[in-house]
Amino acid sequence: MSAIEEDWLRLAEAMVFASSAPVTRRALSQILPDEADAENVIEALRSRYAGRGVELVDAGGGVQFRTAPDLAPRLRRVIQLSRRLPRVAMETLAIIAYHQPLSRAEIEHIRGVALSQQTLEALLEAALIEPKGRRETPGRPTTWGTTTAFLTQFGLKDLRELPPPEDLLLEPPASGAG
Amino acid sequence: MSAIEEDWLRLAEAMVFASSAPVTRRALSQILPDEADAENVIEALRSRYAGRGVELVDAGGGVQFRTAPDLAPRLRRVIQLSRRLPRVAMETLAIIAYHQPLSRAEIEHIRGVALSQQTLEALLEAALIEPKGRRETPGRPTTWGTTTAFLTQFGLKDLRELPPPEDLLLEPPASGAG
Amino acid sequence: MTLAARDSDEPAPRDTLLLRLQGFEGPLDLLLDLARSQKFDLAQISILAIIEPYLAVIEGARRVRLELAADWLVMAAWLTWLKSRLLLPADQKELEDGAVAAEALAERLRMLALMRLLAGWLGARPILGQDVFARGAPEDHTDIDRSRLAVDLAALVSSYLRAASRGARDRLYHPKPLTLWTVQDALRRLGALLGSVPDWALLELFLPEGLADPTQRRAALASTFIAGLEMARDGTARLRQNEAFGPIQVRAGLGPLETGLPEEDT
Repeated sequence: MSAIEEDWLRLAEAMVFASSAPVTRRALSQILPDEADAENVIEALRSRYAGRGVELVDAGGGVQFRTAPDLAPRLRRVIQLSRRLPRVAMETLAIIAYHQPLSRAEIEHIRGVALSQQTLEALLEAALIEPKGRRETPGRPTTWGTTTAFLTQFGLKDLRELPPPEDLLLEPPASGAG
Repeated sequence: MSAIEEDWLRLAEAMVFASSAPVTRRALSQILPDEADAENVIEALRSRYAGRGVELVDAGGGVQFRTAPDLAPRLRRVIQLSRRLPRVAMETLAIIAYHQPLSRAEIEHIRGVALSQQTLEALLEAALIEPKGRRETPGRPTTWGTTTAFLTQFGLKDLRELPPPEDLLLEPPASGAG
Repeated sequence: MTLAARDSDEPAPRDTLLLRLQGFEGPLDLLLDLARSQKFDLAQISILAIIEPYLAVIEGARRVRLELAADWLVMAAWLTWLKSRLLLPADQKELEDGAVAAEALAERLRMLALMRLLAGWLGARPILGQDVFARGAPEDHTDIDRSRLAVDLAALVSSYLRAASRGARDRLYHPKPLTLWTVQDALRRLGALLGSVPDWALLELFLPEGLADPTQRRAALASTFIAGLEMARDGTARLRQNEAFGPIQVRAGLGPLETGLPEEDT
């Protein structure tokens, strides 16, 4: 591993800063000189920003600068917020994230109620879900899955970062959380 | 003037980063504690970013982060998107290439359908065809032929490199004999 | 964190009962809430223990409003059936059926609970645009150059083929002209060759060379015969045929001046 040059750090910093979407390691490698290792540059940049008002985080298959979570209460007063998803939409999203690809009927079976057009539209409009082809069963239902925007929005590197069901059950059910 | 606290710097950094427009001193004052002087915080932030990949610059009555000017050219990516000629344009071009010089009416006769002005203009704009004088027949129609750019584009030395119609297994066109 | 917000243990007055019901998203939602309010371990939901309170809620709601949504009533009827299977089975098979059905329902409730937990887990993350913010004024360093054309010779040639074949289809029908040996052609050839032949020769020898097609051959023979007759009439050739359907022979005549009768003309 060669030493990280300041020039590489500046270049990576500028590139990630400029982008509104996560920047992949591959994209970073393309503008860095051949001898620079993108992973090392990212880590150096990450530690430089640690504890600052803006941090480097992994999300949606790349890295992105984001404001530090602890500043949220004060920033919410001055920064335009995106619309919060209603509880129903969050549940539907969780079901899709876990069981993808799955059909509308399967979502409805898990939730025990019909999926409203409104919920489907809200998730589609926020680009959190997308059609993932049709199932070759009678009726050829469309199946749904989550998008990269879903990962980005919830600060997930990839779908494997979703907690396994066993881990969720370990939390004390319904006690202190409410 | 009180000392600049790290917390103020973090907040200012996050706000300027997340804002879609330049942040004015007044707007900054509103989220900073009363004892903080916005101007001093801005200057402290500016010096922190001095020489880095991203700089704090004055813009539109406030401050904004911008990519360091020396890095911009290195970040510039040129994406070449190859445009496809529409089918109609391609057919028209092929007919002109094989039968030049010929008039619009003759192109229409060979293609069997009317030729839109749009198609002709698209070929002219791409510099693939050019007028080749007028035919001394009633109406004195303009005739069209291909350009040198056409040869370059298709990697031809000259027009004789086009495969003759016989090689394309085309029956010699009955009316084309004249 | 999601469900616990709804406390269900307070005794519900009748007029708020319906309101409470409307706060649930379907029977499964209510059942899960009942299961959790009884502090069951999620892994071991007792269906039997939640049937009674469910039926009580539905019964209470019906007293307020008769027109209760069908799915609530269907679930109530189904749970009543399930309860009878579990408590008073007619035989072993009914008991097993009931146990299987109860386990299936418990499994659905577990899955729903899990998904609630996951939704809560997702919601508790720092959400972009809610809790954390990306660059508000991103800069785009991308230039898009659309000047290049994606063309190649193959595309050009195939376009020509397409256009030409369509054009040909739309054009008027022109029958292909037959290239047959005309009488004029035969006169020219016979006149040129006959002088160099000293004696009688078969007429067929004067046909043009390389006639593979039988139609063309027969047409040429006919033309040459007519040419022979023509030349015999003005005396530049003489014809003879020794028998009917026999070979026709030809030789040079005495000249155009001698316009008498041809010697042989069958």
